[in-house]
Amino acid sequence: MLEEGSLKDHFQSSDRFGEGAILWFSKILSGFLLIAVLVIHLVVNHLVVSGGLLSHQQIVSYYQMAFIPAMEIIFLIVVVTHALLGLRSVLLDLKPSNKLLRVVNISFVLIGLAAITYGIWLVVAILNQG
Amino acid sequence: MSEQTPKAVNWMKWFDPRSRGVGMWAFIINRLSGLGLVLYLVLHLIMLGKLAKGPQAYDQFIAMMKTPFWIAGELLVVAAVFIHGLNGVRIILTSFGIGGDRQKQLFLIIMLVAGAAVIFFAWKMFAHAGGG
Amino acid sequence: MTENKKYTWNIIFKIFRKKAGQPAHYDQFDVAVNPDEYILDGIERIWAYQDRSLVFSHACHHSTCGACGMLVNGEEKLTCITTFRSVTRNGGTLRIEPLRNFPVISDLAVDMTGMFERMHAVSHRPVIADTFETSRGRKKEREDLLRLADCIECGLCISACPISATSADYIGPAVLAGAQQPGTFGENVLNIVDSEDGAWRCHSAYECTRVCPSNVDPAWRIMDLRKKLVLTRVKRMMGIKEKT
Amino acid sequence: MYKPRVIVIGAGFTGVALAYDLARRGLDVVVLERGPLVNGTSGRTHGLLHSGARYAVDDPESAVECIQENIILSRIVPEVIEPNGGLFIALNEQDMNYREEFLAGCARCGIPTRELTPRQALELEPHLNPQLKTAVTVPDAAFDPLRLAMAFTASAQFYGAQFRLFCEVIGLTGNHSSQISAVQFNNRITGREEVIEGDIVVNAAGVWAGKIAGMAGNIHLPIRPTPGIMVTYDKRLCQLVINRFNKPGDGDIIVPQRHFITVGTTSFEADDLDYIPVVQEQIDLMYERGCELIPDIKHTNQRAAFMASRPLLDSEAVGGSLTRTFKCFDHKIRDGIDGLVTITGGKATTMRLMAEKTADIVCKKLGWQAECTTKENILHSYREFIFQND
Repeated sequence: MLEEGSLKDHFQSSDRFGEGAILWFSKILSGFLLIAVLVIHLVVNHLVVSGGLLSHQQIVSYYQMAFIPAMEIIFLIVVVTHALLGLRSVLLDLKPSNKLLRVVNISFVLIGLAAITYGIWLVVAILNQG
Repeated sequence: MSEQTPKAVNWMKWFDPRSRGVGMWAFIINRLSGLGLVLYLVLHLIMLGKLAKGPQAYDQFIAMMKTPFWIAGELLVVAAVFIHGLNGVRIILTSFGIGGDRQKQLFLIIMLVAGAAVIFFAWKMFAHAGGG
Repeated sequence: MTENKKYTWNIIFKIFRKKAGQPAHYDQFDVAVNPDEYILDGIERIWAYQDRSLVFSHACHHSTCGACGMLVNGEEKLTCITTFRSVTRNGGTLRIEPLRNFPVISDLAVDMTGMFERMHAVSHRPVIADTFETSRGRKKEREDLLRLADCIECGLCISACPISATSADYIGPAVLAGAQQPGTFGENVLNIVDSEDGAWRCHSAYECTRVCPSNVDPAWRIMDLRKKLVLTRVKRMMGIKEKT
Repeated sequence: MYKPRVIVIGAGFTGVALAYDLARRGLDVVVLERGPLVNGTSGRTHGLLHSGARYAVDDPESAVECIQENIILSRIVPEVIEPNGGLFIALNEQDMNYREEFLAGCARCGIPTRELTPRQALELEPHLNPQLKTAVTVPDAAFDPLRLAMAFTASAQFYGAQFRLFCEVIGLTGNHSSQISAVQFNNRITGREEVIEGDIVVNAAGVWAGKIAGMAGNIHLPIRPTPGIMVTYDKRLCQLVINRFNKPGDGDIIVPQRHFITVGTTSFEADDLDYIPVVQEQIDLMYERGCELIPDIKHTNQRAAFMASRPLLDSEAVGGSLTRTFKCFDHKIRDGIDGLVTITGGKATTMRLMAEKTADIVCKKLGWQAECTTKENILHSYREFIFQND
């Protein structure tokens, strides 16, 4: 027989932080922003110069323009967010156990923060070479 | 008595297009390109670390990148970016009520645009490599 | 009554067999068919004249009950409305298998009670006991509700979905579509569809809509559901009261 | 407390309704069914919950049963019924000649009718043949066959009844030849033969009831299996059940279900009941007759075509022509074989009543004191159905 609440409990179990409206919307929003920033990134870094790739010297001088490092940092934050949310969605489709999901959640947050910190450090390092 | 069929190993079904339609192809290439781009992102960030090590290390690396093999690899990344990005546009549109009943056509248009973009980039990148 | 003289095609059926405690295998049956009759007729004749142990599900034979969904050459079909002509040719082979992503009872029959339980949980109504449509057509404002009452709970969408293949807990396209039938979400239904195993698990492969035999278009419904859920959640976050 | 065990053979409409009735009365019920639920005649019904008007002139007994049961079923299992009503339409003078008789018959049987002008009828159902002369509304309805059976099954399961699906009966046995006390069957899921003992066996196998009764001894049942065709078209061109205003004939009923309509039916005789071929001539006949009632069927596609074999009773049983009513046989009285009861005939609309009458006989034979309570109580949702085999 159908037990009232059995399914409800299943879907409301609070010890699990899976997918939700806000997270999904963040993925969509970051994806959308990504497209906008990526266009600028591609044009700046790969199209405007002969050979498609900038030399070290070119990069350093580019970074003296204030909006370039700002744009790159925004790009980095958005791309890391989108990549981790997307990867997490794929993992969620495999239905990890509660414990494993917690490990994934925590490590993804840490990896994301580490990647962004590293990126900012890199931008600062380039700026200092100018 | 009855056996539950879904198993964790079934993830290979994600990439099995047999007897499936256009939407499934969209799902497959979106997932593959997404996973590929995550991998690229990791490598890209690591490689960019060379920028901090000074001009010599970085420019040496860039020189290596200009061989046809690596250009082809880079082109793959460009293709993934366009496929994944444009497919993302399709998902955003359909998720917010635009073209939900035209998803097949939407997908085909997007793939045509992506194809054109990849050809443009290929021309641009190989031309530069040849000329440089 | 005269014998039916129109069995002009010969078809080879390769049928998935599974009996409790025994390994699965395929059995082959040669059947003379009328190209315009339905695959379920062929399967029923195999049972009637060739192998009485063949287990398969069927009831209404005209697509109102949803019992006879099977894989025909790998593709989900409601066998009572699928003609031979639409899937093969004279001399062709048809591989018949049970639906994916459901527990197999035996041979071609699967247990769909889990899906029924979920449809129940989201307050979907199987038969709309009202005249929401006139014979001139459907009243526009009731189109959604009616289209969802067309869902015959055949399970083809769940079988075709690549996500249902890896996650049995994903509540599935039919249920996500059906959840919208009442027009508004009760708190319980909201918690079911706006969950890890709900609308967010869908990755837009559109296979559900492609195989749906009943005009429900579950993929479009899931897309629509997400929009509604995001709006609902954003409004709640900002403290805006919903209209009731 | 000791509960007598009743074994019901067949999970068609009669079997599931009987299991529910008996289980409610506190008996231990086991249903054996060779296939899934309602895989035979019951599943392949037209889906018409009769108002009785169809039988009001020729078969008033059936008509009265229908209207009463129509009201009861609409109340106890609303989940699967679409109570849109029905319309009888007259297309020519010959149909019109039937009008007086029809209205009088309906009035006698207690079937509410309301006559519409052709214009009113066309306003209600614009796809009808514009040549129609008159139209009468009746309280017909459409139902979903599998879900109706599942609702009864789920409710029976709630009261402890056990359903063993995919178990084909192969023999009836007992301590001596005039007493049935056990049923042998072949479990199609495990492939094994099994035996189950019971205090009484009810043969509810519909058109196959003769075959089952034959396993108990030299019993002949007056059942005339009468198949008929139904053809489904893929557009919902009417909201009400459309009937031809005449004596029952071929292709004179159109039932709307979901987004399609089904035209039926015919009557002929068949010997082999396990598979009845769908004949093209009959499909063509349904198309032709359907187009007379609703010409726009021309602009639809055929969606399905299927045959169902009604278990009609012939004159020996009821003293008249073939009838849509039902009959319960106690084989002790009729054939000197105890422990076996057969219920057959009838139609989907009267399933609950058939179960009630049969359960009364079963309880009397068992000396079990319990009243029928199926009339008053709303059934459980069909979605509570559990698949059972062992």
